[in-house]
Amino acid sequence: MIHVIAFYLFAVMTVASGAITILSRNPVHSVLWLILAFFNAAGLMVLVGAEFIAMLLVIVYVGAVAVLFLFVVMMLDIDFAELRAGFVRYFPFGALVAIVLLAEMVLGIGAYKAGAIVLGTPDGTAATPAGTSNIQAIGTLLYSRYLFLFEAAGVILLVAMIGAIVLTHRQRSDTRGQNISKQNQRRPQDATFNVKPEIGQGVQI
Amino acid sequence: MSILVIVFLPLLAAIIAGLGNKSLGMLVPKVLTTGALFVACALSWPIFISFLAGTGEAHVVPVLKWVASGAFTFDWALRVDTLTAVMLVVITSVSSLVHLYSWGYMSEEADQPRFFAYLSLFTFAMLMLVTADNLVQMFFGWEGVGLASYLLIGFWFRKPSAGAAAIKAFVVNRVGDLGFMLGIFGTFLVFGTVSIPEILHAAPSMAGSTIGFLGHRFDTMTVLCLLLFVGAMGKSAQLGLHTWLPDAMEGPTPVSALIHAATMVTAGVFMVCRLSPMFEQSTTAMNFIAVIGAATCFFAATIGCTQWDIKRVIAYSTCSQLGYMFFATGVGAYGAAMFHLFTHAFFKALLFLGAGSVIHSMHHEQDMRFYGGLRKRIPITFWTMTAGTLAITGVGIAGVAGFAGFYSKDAILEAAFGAGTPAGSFAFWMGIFAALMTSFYSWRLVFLTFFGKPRWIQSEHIQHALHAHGHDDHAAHEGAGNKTDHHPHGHDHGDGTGGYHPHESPLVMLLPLLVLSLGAVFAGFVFEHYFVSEGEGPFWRGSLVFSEHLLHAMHGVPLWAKWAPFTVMALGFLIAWYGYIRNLNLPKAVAEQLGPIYTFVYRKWMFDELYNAIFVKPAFWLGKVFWKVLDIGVIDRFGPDGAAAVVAKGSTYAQKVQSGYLYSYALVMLLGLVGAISWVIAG
Amino acid sequence: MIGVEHYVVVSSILFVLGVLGIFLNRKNVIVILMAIELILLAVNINLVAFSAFLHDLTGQIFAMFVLTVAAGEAAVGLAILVIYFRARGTIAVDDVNRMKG
Amino acid sequence: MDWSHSLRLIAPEETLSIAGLILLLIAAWGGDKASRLISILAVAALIGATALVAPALCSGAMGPDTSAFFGQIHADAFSSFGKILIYLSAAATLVVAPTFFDRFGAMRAEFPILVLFAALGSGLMVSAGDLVALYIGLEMNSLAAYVLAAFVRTDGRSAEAGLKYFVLGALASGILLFGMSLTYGFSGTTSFEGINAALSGGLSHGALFGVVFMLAGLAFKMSAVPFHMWTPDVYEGAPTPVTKFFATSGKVAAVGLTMRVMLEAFADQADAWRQIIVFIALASIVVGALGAIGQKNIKRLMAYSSINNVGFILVGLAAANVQGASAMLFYLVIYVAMTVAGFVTVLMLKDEAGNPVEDIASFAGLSRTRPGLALGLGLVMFSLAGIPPLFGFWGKFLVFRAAVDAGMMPLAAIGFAASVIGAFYYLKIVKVVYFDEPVDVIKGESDIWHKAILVVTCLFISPLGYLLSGWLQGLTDTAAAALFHAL
Amino acid sequence: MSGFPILSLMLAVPLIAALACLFLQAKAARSVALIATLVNLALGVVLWMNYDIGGAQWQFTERLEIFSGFSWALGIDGIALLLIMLSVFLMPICIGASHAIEKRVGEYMAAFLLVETLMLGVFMAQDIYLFYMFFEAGLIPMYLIIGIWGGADRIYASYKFFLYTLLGSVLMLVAMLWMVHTAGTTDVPTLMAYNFDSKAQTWLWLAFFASFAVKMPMWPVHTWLPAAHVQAPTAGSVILAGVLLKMGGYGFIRYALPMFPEASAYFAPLIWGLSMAAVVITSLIALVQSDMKKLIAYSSVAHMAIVTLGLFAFNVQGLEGSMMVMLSHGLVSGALFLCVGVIYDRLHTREISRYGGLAINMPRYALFFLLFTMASIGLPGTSGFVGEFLSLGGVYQISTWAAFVGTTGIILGAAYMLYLYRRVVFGEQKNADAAAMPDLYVRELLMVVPLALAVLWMGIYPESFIAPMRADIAALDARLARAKPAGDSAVTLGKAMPAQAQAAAHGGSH
Repeated sequence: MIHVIAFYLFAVMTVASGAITILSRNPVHSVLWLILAFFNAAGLMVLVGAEFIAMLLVIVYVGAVAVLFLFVVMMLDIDFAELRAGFVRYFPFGALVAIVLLAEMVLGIGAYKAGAIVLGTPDGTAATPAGTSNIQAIGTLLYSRYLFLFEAAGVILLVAMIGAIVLTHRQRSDTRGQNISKQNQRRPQDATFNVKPEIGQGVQI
Repeated sequence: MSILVIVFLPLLAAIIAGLGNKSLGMLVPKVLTTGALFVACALSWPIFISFLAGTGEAHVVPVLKWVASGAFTFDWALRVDTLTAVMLVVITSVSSLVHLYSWGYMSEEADQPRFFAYLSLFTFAMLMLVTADNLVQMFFGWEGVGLASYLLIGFWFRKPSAGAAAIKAFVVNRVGDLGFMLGIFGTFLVFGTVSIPEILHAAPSMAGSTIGFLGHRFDTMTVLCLLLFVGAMGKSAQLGLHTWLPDAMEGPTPVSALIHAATMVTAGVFMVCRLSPMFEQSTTAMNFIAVIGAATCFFAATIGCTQWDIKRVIAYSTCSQLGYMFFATGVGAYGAAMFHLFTHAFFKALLFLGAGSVIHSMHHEQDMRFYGGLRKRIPITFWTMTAGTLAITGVGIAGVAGFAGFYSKDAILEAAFGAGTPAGSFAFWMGIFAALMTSFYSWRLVFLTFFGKPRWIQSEHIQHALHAHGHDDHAAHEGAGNKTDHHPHGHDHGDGTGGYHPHESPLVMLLPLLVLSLGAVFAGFVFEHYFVSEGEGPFWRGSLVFSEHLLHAMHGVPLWAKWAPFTVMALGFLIAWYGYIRNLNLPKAVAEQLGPIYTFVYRKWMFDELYNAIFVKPAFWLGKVFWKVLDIGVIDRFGPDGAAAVVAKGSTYAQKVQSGYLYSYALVMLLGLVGAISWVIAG
Repeated sequence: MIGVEHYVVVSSILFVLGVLGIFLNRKNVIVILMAIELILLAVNINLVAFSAFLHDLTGQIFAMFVLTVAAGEAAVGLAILVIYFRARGTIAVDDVNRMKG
Repeated sequence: MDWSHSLRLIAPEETLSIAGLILLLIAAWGGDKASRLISILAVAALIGATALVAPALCSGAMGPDTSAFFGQIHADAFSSFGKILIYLSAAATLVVAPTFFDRFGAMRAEFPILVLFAALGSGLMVSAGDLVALYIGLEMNSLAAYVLAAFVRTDGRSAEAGLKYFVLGALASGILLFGMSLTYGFSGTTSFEGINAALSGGLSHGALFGVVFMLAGLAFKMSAVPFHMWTPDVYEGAPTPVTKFFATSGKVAAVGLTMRVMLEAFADQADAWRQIIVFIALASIVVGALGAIGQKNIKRLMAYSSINNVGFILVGLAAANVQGASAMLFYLVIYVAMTVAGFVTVLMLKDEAGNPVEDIASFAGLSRTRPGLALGLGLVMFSLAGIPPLFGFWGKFLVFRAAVDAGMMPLAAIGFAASVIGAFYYLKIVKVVYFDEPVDVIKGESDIWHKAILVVTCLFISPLGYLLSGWLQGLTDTAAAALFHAL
Repeated sequence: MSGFPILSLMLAVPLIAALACLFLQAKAARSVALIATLVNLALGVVLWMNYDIGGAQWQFTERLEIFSGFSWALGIDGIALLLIMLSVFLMPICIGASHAIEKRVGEYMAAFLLVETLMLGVFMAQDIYLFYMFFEAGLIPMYLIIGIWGGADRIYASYKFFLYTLLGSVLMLVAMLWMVHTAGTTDVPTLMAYNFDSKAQTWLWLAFFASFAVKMPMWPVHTWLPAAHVQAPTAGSVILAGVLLKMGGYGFIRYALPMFPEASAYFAPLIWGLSMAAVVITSLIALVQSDMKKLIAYSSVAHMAIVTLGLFAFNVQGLEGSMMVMLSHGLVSGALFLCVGVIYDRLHTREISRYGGLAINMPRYALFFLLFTMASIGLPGTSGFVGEFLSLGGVYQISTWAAFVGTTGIILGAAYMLYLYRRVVFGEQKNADAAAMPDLYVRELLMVVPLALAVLWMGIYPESFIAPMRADIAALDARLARAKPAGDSAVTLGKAMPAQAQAAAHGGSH
């Protein structure tokens, strides 16, 4: 029973905060509602026993992605007063299409009534071994069966990193950075020298 | 193989004269072509005489392979038999004389080589026609003479009317050729060959069979004969397809004499005679021919009575005489038809050449209203033309002697009467009536031209000649040169001559006239025996259908029928005399009395207007409609241009959808997704 | 009892919300990026739910990869947004239409 | 699981990733000054990788021996074929890119590296044997692509292109992922063979949804209608070498991946998705052609042209058999050659100052000022229009032959008829170049490499290409057989 | 000659010359093009001389399996031989007629030489796909010729030409694909003997029809032709009318008829109907044209309708007649376009009303123009007659209606051609500039005289042309025999039945 109540609580909260995310006028609010949606979704995942993914969701999203969003929102220095949350003119049509899509998905997949969904039968190669925890089973799989893809995912992150840097990194000419090695290499004889200026003449530097 | 020379010498001369054109000078082409024709003529008469004598053998001289497509084979070959021989002498004689005549008539023309080349070309084509051994070669000649006719009518091409007349002649002839071609196709279909002897041989076996044509079934031989006859109608200017012939008078007068009187227009008659065994198989076709011939004979004569242009009168006369020939064939009197063809060639050529001589002397004035009293000024022309008139009106006493037309025309009328069929009777009465009118208009022509007082003072041509000496545009306007050796005298001398004194034509022109007069006077008397009388059978020797029975019937016609032609001839003469010598106001009064009928006849039964309204104008109108409305307005508009417009519209839409906005892109994707899902759910 | 259907419904709703977020918003590109995160969340819920009900860990592994990629995607997306803002001085969706047709 | 075997099979990927990492270090060390060196090295790496994959194609590798990492990666002849195309066109991109970026001062050391990783991702896409691998490859390619599209930071159009590509790409990958999740749920597995086996008894509605959603996501990558909307904008906005990269490597990867998914994972369910493919194919042909008419920008026109061409390629997919797959591959080869030639020509079209000229009207009378370039452009256009005897015809011919042999006459007839609409806009370019009076805008000179690539590709698409048809047919047949044999 | 790849050589000569012309200066390009076409003409004569009449059906065959999916298979029969001769004969004349071309001569010559290669390829191809490629590829150079060197409205014309014909032929390709799939071979002779299912024939035939009808062109898909002709340069019109239109007829005779006899018979009434409409409608349209080239273009449509009538007559006469019409029309319409070109070069207008009285200052021109006019209207003794006569005679045996309406073409043809001739050559000299035009130059005579001689040769001794194709036509006729529709004009022997009964009995045939 608790299970059911918890599910509905999380589900409703997820959906609601998701909806507010896209409807909110202020992007900052949107980010915050998005975080809430993620929290609740994590709750849903916990309910089915996927603790690791749930925690990962919270850590990755709340810890990294959402913060990144906030950061950008702040950085871009957008005049929020100007950003009214207007809707496109064919909102009714778009909404209708979306509702049709939803109805088709729910009805079509068979999720409208319990037991209508007949899932496939896995071959068992990735089943949780008896007696191991969720996190341990995932780890085992990840570093054996999915090792190559795991590495490839690393490359993706690398690409994303290169991409983000290459796009946003600017060589600014109006800033002067500190060059420590240059400072350290600097010797007195390079920096000072004696001159004997004659009267009436300037010093050649 | 003199036939080869006869046929191809004119061609050779034509090619040399034509291609050499002016580079050969004036004389060489003339000598070349005329010489060629005289050689051909000289070679033709022996052949004819050999057939007269009964020593000639029908034979075929192969020349060259032509077409062999499956069973459809026909070669170039020259066939000589009695029928051909008759035509050979007619063609070569008249042609050579016309060539000679043209030396004088065309002497002021700058383009003489071209003219003579055309004339010789025509002669070649005509010879090919008459020597044809198969229908296709006949068709070759048929079209060849059409081409030459076109070229000669359009000889004075600067005159718009000449160009128009040339086209008219060609196109109207083509209408007939349509029938001829279909006839040939049908003949091939039925007989599996286009060789004339084979067809004629097989024709009787097809009696009673039927054939499909344009979705219906008809009697085979009727269909074939009628189709072929349509061709003959076109070439021989029979009622309905006659409209080109009067206009063809735009050509130089020698051309009219040669082509539009003596030879080409008789090709239809020749063809019917040549194919007479076929025609004999279809009573319907025969009756049709008889009726058409008779109707033409009558109809053309009526018009001839009203025309003022000297050449047109003769042209309608020709038309009318061709009608005689056709109804003769229609009643089965092929010999008579050929006889009339033969005699007619001489006297009609004579009349035309005589008219040419008149025109020549009258400075290209052709309106008889501006003639008068020429008898004394151009006496030789007068006498020769009188001979021609006597011949055409058929003066003669039965059983004694007569001019050429007397024998042939009487034979035809007797045959028509003797045939005893309704069509024959109709033809007879029409023929009698036409004979009356023939006599009237022929004498009317003579009286208007040669008798009475000179009236040429009002003639523009004469005025021109008197005053416009040295006007450069004159030649261009008239076409034929005008530098005649007349003596301008300035003003009216009070005698209606306006000071203009016509001169007799030069000898080269008079010579042919005299020779032809001989033909007009004696041809009937000399050859009657062979063509239509007892000698007929042996003479033709199967080259056309000879009916002993009809010959008997001809001899057995009642006396009144025998004398009727003579009577009406005399009557016509008297009316003409009264109207144009005695009481000059009568014709006008009669014309006024008749009112619309006169106008109707004078306007040539309105055929030109009718054809203009139902063929020419609609053709141009339809052409415009098909072009502007159908091609551009419908096919292009809904076809390529329409498709292009649809594509352009689609392109605009495609670009409009590509609005640049992210959300519309997303929406399109979503729609695609929903659409695909809906599709799979529904499916 | 809560079956897999419930999760599928939740994820479907989230998915549709995400899609709606993309094409209904016309003022702010950042919200669109968040809508994308919502879609990915929906996918993750689906994967995890299926994984759990199938007793097969592949789904969870998959979800992990999705998370990883989503993080990278967010980074790249925001970076593009930043340079776009620098170049144009706006992030209004309505203004992102210099190229069209 | 034999790790060493697997590692051997992914030697090209290893080469590329290691090369990428090393080059990244060089880039960090040498900065943008080293970009030329890095480009050269990257090209070398790509060519090396090509050399490594070629044997698999030549030997016609297929079957279990080619499957690495538990079937997640198939290093068979098919993937080899795709990778060769991808790597070579990526190398061509790198060859022509520097001169273009130098104009903007935008040549960065990271560019070759990103291209390298994008090519790596593309390679993974065509060799994926598992939904997860598919996703990883796809995203590796996509993330690099987003960045590349926006690579000229100072150009507003480039940024806009990146943004649009990113947003829509993310949406598409979301749709694809949702489809994959459904497929996973209803089949219980993520491996293609497993899915095919699990679904062989028939598709439940849920699995059907999975197919449709995945198809939608894949269609986006291929820029097939109605998921094509990003293409014109991105092609126009992205730097030209990048556009060229998208139109070649990206297209090969997307099509190859789609073939993998459709012909391996859903091979037995062809009847369920064939009609959608037919629709997409025809819609792509028509919309691509319609959209192209009236374009004033050559890159935009090429974008529509690529949409149009994808439609033709998909005709082969609708046949859903070896012959169709072989035809698609053949088409891809020709298409890549035509596209490379086309974009190299576009890159060579520069005004006096050396700035790229993209406005079609500026090409007027090119045939008189630059006959060689005009000839190349003309060849490409007629070839794209599929007019024989240019090689472009043969691609269309093969896919339609496959369709006809599979009994899809109406598809072939409509498709061919629609190709006439396409001919319209290709003709327009020829018209501008050959018929119009010269405006004499194009004056810039190009380096030898551009010319070399242009000459080679033009020779390939010229009728001489048919001389290679026998050899190529053998290769595509092997590759297609490998695809079907992977099961 | 056996073994020597003379056909490939004939394809290669112009192709190589075309490539050379691309890099040559104007003057050199002209000479190269002329030499190349003359060499090809010489090769053509050699080909004709060595063609063994009554020998094997396919001669000079070559086969190289160097492509996948199709092969380089060449070979000719009598029908192809004649059309090849027509092509190689017209090409030097076209090159000569391009004297007025001043701009981009090298490219122009290259385009023309390319056209020669491609059209020869069409007639030589023994592989159905190879045929298609040649057939279709011809569009490219023609598109360029019309578009670059054409008249004022050339863009529209070139597009219309290209897209119209392309649309027609792509459908044919679909049919070819199916045929090859079904028959399992791309070899044309094999396909010609293959019996396709008669139901499939229906749509296959329609697909081929779509292509050939546009190419012919048949009414109502003819509208590209006037546009293309009017805008194309003189030589372009010559080659377009002279040879390219013949590809449609060749297509029917080589593909549609032998491969789909039943369908051909089934659709014959359609062909007759369209042809009849074409004869009447386009002739009437030609009558009202004020543009010389347009007039001749429309007349081409009418003449091609005679070709289709003959082709679908299902007998030897019709087929041979059609071939003769094609050959003759190739010469005559080419010559007529040359004639137009001659005066166009002098006065730069095609308006008929600007001319007049040319017989005065251009008598030689008038002569040749007359000859070709007469040939065009099928005067016996010229080439036009033999073909027209045979094909109409052929079709008469099967449909009197078609023959009747088709034969009206001789009336209408005479009307519009003579009307044209009258307006241009007859009459007064209305314009001083037209009156000042010089007569034919030697260069022009060199082009016109061979055509004139050929026209007369073909009219007087057509055996030279019928003989090579006789056996092939007979073979085709035999192939068609099984499907031959019953003619409506069949003779019923014996005593006449009542007309009504007969009509009822045969009512079904209409």
